[in-house]
Amino acid sequence: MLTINELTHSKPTWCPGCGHFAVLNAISRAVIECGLKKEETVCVSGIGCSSKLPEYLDTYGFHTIHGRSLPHAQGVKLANPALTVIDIGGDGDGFAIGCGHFIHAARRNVDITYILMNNQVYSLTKGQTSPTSDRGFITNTSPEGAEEAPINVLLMALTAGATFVGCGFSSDVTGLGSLIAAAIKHKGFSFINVISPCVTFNKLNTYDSYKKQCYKLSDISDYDPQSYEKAIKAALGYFEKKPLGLLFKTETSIFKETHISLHPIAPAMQDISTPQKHIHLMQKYLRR
Amino acid sequence: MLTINELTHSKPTWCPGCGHFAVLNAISRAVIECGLKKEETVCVSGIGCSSKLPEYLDTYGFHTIHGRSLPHAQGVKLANPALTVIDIGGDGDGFAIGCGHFIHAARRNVDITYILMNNQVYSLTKGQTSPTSDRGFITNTSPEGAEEAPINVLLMALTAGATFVGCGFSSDVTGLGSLIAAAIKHKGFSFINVISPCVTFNKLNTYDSYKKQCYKLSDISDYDPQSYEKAIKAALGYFEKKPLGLLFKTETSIFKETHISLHPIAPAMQDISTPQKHIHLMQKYLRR
Amino acid sequence: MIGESINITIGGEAGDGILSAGEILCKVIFESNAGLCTYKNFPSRIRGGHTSYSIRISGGLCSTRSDKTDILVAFDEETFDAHNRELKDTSIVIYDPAKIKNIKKPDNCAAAYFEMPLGAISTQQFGKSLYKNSVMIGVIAAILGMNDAHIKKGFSAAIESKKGADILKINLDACDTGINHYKKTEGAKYLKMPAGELCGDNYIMITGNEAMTLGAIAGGCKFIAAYPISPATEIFEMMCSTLPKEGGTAMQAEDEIAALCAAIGAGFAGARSMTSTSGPGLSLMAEAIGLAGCAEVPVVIIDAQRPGPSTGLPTKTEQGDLCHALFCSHGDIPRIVIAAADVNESFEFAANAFNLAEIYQCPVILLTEQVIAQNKFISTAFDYSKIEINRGKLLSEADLNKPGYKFLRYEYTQDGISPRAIPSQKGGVHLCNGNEHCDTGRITEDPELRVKITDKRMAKIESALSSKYLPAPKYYGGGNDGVKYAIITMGSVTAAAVEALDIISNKMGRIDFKIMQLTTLMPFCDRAAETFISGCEKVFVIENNKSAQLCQLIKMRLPVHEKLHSILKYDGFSFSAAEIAEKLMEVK
Amino acid sequence: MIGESINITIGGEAGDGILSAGEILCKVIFESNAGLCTYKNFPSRIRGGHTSYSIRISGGLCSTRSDKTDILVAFDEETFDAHNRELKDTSIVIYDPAKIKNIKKPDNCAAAYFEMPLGAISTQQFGKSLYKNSVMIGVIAAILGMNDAHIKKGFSAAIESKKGADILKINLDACDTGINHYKKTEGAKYLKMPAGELCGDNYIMITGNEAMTLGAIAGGCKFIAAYPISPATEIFEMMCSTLPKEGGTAMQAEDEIAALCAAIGAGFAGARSMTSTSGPGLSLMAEAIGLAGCAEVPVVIIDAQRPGPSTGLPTKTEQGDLCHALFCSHGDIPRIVIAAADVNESFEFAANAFNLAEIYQCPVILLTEQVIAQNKFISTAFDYSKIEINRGKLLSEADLNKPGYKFLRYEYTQDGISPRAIPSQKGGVHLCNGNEHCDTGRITEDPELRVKITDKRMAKIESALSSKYLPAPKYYGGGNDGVKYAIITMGSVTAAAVEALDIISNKMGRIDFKIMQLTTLMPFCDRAAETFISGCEKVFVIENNKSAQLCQLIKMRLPVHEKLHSILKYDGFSFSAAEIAEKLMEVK
Ligand SMILES: Cc1ncc(C[n+]2csc(CCOP(=O)(O)OP(=O)(O)O)c2C)c(N)n1
Ligand SMILES: Cc1ncc(C[n+]2csc(CCOP(=O)(O)OP(=O)(O)O)c2C)c(N)n1
Ligand code: SF4
Ligand code: SF4
Ligand SMILES: [Mg+2]
Ligand SMILES: [Mg+2]
Repeated sequence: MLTINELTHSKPTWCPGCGHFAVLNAISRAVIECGLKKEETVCVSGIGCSSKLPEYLDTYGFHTIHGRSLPHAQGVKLANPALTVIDIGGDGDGFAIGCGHFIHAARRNVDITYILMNNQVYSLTKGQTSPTSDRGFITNTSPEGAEEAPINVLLMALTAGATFVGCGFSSDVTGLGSLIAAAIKHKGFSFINVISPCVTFNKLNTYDSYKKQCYKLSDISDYDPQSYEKAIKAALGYFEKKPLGLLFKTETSIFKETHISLHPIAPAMQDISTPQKHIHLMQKYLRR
Repeated sequence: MLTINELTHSKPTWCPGCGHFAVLNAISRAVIECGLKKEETVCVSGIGCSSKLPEYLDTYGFHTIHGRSLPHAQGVKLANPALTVIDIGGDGDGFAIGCGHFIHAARRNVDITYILMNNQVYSLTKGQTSPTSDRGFITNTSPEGAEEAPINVLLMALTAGATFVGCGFSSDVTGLGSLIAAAIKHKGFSFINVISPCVTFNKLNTYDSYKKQCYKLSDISDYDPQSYEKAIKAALGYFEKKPLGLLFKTETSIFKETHISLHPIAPAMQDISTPQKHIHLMQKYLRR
Repeated sequence: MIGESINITIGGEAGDGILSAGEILCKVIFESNAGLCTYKNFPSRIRGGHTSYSIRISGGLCSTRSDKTDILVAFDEETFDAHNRELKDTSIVIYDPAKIKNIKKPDNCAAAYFEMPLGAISTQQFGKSLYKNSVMIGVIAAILGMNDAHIKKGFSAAIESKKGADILKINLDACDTGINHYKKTEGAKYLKMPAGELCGDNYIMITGNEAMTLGAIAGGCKFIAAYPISPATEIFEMMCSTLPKEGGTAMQAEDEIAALCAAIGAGFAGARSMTSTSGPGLSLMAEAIGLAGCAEVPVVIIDAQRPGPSTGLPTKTEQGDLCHALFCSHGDIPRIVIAAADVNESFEFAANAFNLAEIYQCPVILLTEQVIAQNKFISTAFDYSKIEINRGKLLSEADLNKPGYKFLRYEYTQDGISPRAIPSQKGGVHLCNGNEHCDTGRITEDPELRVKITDKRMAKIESALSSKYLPAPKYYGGGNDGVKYAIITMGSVTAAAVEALDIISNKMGRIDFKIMQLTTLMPFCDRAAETFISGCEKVFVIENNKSAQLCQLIKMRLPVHEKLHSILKYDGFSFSAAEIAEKLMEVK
Repeated sequence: MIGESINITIGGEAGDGILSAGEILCKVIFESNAGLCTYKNFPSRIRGGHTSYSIRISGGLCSTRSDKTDILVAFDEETFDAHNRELKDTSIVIYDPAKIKNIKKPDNCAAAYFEMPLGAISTQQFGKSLYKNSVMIGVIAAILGMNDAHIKKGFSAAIESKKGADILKINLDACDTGINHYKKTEGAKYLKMPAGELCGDNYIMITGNEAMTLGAIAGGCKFIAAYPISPATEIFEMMCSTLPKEGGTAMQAEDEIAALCAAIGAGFAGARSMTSTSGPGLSLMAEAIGLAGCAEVPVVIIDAQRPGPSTGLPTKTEQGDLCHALFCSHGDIPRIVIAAADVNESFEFAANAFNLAEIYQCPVILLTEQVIAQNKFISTAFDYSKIEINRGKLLSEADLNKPGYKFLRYEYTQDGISPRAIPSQKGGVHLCNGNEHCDTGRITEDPELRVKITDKRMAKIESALSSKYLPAPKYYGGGNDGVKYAIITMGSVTAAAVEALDIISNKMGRIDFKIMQLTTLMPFCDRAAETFISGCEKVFVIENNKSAQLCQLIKMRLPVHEKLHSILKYDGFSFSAAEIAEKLMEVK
């Protein structure tokens, strides 16, 4: 079994106290818990403080471009379904420029895990309003306070058809680790919103303020993550009370499921050395 | 008052029976009902059969590029809030390539009206699966039937924070006309999903099949469009039963509201002939 | 050389079923051992609007349209407006009076006109007008004296499997009716069908898009992600139905950015991977193209060009994406840009594009054009045995784990190509990166490493120049010595230019032109172009766009500005040989 | 000519507060009537990592960095690694031992080293190390013999309004402490502060991004939509706080495509409108740039360049977006591309970009670079009285409704410019269109109209060449006659090249170089470049990128390939004058 140390590539350059450390740690724990190998794990990201995570993880990785990690991650997985693909990114990356891709990844239900490192601010660009920023949040681009309705990412994920929706918090690495492990094990598109405070650019939403808003779904006696309705309800309350744990999980067929089961050898692993194999495709263009 | 004739620019090139005719007609009726002038109305669109609508309407218009009509429409409105801006487009345009823009337009709450001409297929490109296509829908790009979960556009609009959400049907021009008029009158981002059959490329979802699925919200005695919860519930049922009429409406401040009220002259209308007017901005860079 | 050819043009409204009639006719002609190419002209709308389908028939192979028509079939008046200028004294015009009140004739033209109530005949005989097109095919068959067996075979190839034997029979009857009707027509004129020279079973009839798709699959493509767009949609559609059976997979993306990014993801994961698009999509892909270049991920982008700018003319043709393909994306990346001129090149270049992408670990943009992509051509069958697969420096797990070997994904090498490993391979674990990185793939901001990796990355362009998979220029026309005038083309213009030289030599006896077709635009082979041009007095760069993009590229590479003369066309149509010949015949 | 200058470099970790110390120091220097420019070097991370802030001080104006350092202040060991090569025999090195164990000294350098426990002094005196930077400023002030009044004014300008008088007082005390500490240091060395020549109140200290913003607002910009990205973010941030007060409005878009599209929407609606971005954003905008070109909507795009490809090096500098700016987007569109070299041009070109956009009804791309955008420069105050507003053929409602006048939005005209109306205007109702259209704006697929509108659209490029709002090339160095060597630059390279000529003439007495700075890249003025080059033996094109993009552009226009020699730099840093001089001094 791997150790956290073996999974560590180099020292993160995040600010001391940054919530993202916990996500890195939790992902490593989950990889270990799931018994994955380095070479069968791929960590894909966009651009942002959060998106630097694959730089520090010693698995296969792809540090792509801003907002487009999900299409890349789906391409990786579809090319080789045997890989475990973990996609991570920030709220700007995933819900501003990447918002459309998120919706489509969720509804497509490719079997990948997407972890949002949500600090409600654009950090790497030094503090602008993000799509998850609270109304009234003052930044250099919203000197009078943000006017837009913040995106409720949990509700959005449920609306878009994600088949696994969870919510974690950087101050609970253990809980986060097992939530991520469950997401990895889930067959289908799994989404985890991680409340991951930016200690440098977000003085409105802090560890303390978050702590006051959070509650554990496991503490709700009649909560049932198989109930879409209950999940919607819990998600609707997100701005007031943040539900930690597994919100929703359902099993349905994944994208290209029949293809994957019919073709045990993945597209990326097929022998392509004999073009002649495909000559039959030309037949129908020949004279009869 | 304008007449439909005066609002008509030329003969549409849509296939006979296309649902889009009704939308054109209903928009004209709504423009008339709202007492708008040609020159203060702007109709913006993307690319698609649906997006050709502004070609046939004799108001100001902008036939932009595929999937980007909403950003253009918001730019028009913010530059000149005195204009009435109606944005129209298809389900591919608005919810595939344009999906992110839709979410952000809704949460930004610029005072424009967005009409989705939803035929659950890409028509102008001759019939491929669209993000609103039913599961199992067979097209050239989904020969085994569409696998993705269709987007529930009503639920998506509510999730994203649209302040006016309605649903119309091309076979009821009158109802659609008044719904559009109400949307135009609404202060904020209004969204109308119009079920607008494509008689050429969608043989699965037809006038007849739709008719069987539709019901009028006005027939539901305790329906209250001010209730977000009821709206969510009605929207959740969309795939089985399609609610026609006004789903949801709420009043909240629109994007840049304070700015608009503080500056009665619109950005586009300001006198810009004296650059010197802005010299005070250079002051702070001078030596003290 | 295309000897005698016959051009048939059928015009009407889209709803008139012209497209399927054209397809049947093509199959009949194919059976006759003749060569053909089509030229479809249709508006960007689903029904209505003037549409035409032209088929040029020649004894041997033929791959460029004619702008004269021997047989014009008109279902509507607009057909006259659009095609009258194509008529000549020997032309035969058939028109169905149903929708035609005015027959507009061109001045001073002795073409023969025959009124044929095709729809009415069909209704009278078969109860509905549906079969008017088969009646029409009969009329054409009569004019050309087509062979009965060919007609039967052609119809059955087109109809039987799709619609069954009964429908086939009615259509054949309708065709017979047409033949008989024409033969009984007073003063009926006849033309000679070119004698088919393409005997044997080594011929195919195929569109450029189909050829590209076959080429990509032969080249080992196992993943496509794309978004529908004219005129590239058919590639993706065919992939959707075909690739899964060949072990690959196809994903309809939410937009072109996602399409290319998914393809890049798959390329990184080790699948030969591609996307297909047209101008607007290629524009959207600029950033991701830069990523593939920076992160050194193999990926193939097929761009079926249509006239821009912006949405432009979605159903017409142009060569206007060249500059964007060559120069798009901020910063400097290695990329390869090649352009196919016909169905054979479509097949071959598509297959080799994947070799180039994997060997040079960079994006390869393969250009085609609507006129090639969506038209049918008869061609010799594609030679699958000539396709080689070369995966470049992709290491095996054994290579990766050789004792003492340390894998560095972006190892600084002389040729600029680094060893490559793919996820799942032990010993190859690495980070693929669009941020500037060092040899391991991890971020660096060190100025010296930045220079080192940039030099490495860009060295690949030079390396690629000597690759056997990179399409070499092709030459046509006069030999090198003493030829005064040079012509440079790319893509579809080539065939028209080649035929233009025939016209010129036939008409004027001039043989002072020679042609170089540029197949690879990036990297640009200065030496080849220079050698070709040197000694010539004038160079004509003929291209289908407004701003002379190919000419600009040549100028950028070679100081031959004064010699260069552009012949441009940008009305949405491809060049015809006659058009080019006319321009060149003026050259002194 | 920059006479004597002093270069101060402060290095440490980002958390060391180097940035704000640098800003205070700049204000002090500004008060002394000296000129300055800064050179910030920081990693793409928020805390930690080596950071440096250099300030070059000269008597008069100065706008390019020095690569020698007179005073080096080191808070960490990496400062030595990064800056040792900048030291000379007369340099003074101050280091705080707190984080430094090893003092790495360059070989053969007589620089003087002084250990100064800046943090410790602060803690000892004021209870916390927070004031170490003010102590440090004191040390520098002592070395340079800075004037007390200037120090007071500078500190108070930087601190008072933000932090209040008490904090100001402590900082001034800390500075005093530094001064005294240094003065008491054994063997203390002193340098001469350049005598400030910039008297009077007509000077400003400003960054390129700030200058751009002021220029845009002066030019009548009333709408911006943008997405944050280094190094352009400050433009948008300043617009967000400023524009609403000036009657305009700012919108943070969800991405760069939306940003440009919203700006195009606002431009169509009649507001002078813009977006600001860097390479990755510009790449994403390719399709919308094509739309603005096709639909003829005025819009300004400011691109603050950083090193690509892809995400590249977000906090460094480069000139690598030129080719993309010139050629991006499928099909042919008219566009204007201009490049600013300093804060003055940033202001002026930004203002005029809006005139050009409205007159020629096309996208205008204004290039700047990180090194200009994010550094401070002292400059003469901007001349607002020189800014004119010209809205081109934008009609008034009265014009539109003149009896007998029929408004056609895309009227075919000789100069390619059509009359324009904006929504709300009676009589101007029209359709703006990215599909190919006729003069009314409605879709057409007619080949003749297609040619007509394309010719019209593209004629604007030629028309723009004679515009007085289009920046003209600038010339420096030797007159035209007998000068053997020509240098061509754009943007930030210019100032370095100009100073390089001074160095060469000082060192070698050579005056055989002359410089042309290209300010407008598209449309390209062949005549100007040709005239400049003709008669010269060699032309050196100096640019901050790998693939010699400017050089490629020149080759495309003029057959002077053999004369052209590229001097390139692509390590993320801008050229220094000395570097260029060194290369040029070898020229024979
Ligand atoms: C196309 C593009 N646009 C903009 C940027 C600049 N950019 C880099 S990171 C970032 C936002 C980061 O915010 P988020 O995703 O929330 O991550 P965080 O830094 O907060 O963890 C932006 C806008 C970019 N790199 N590429
Ligand atoms: C960037 C870009 N990608 C693709 C296209 C091709 N395209 C044109 S319309 C369309 C889809 C139209 O579907 P929809 O929006 O649902 O409209 P409908 O035709 O069904 O009314 C597509 C994919 C394009 N014009 N531009
Ligand atoms: S700026 Fe914020 S998000 Fe970025 S590393 Fe620092 S604390 Fe973390
Ligand atoms: S193809 Fe469909 S959407 Fe398009 S015009 Fe015809 S019926 Fe309407
Ligand atoms: Mg964030
Ligand atoms: Mg549709």
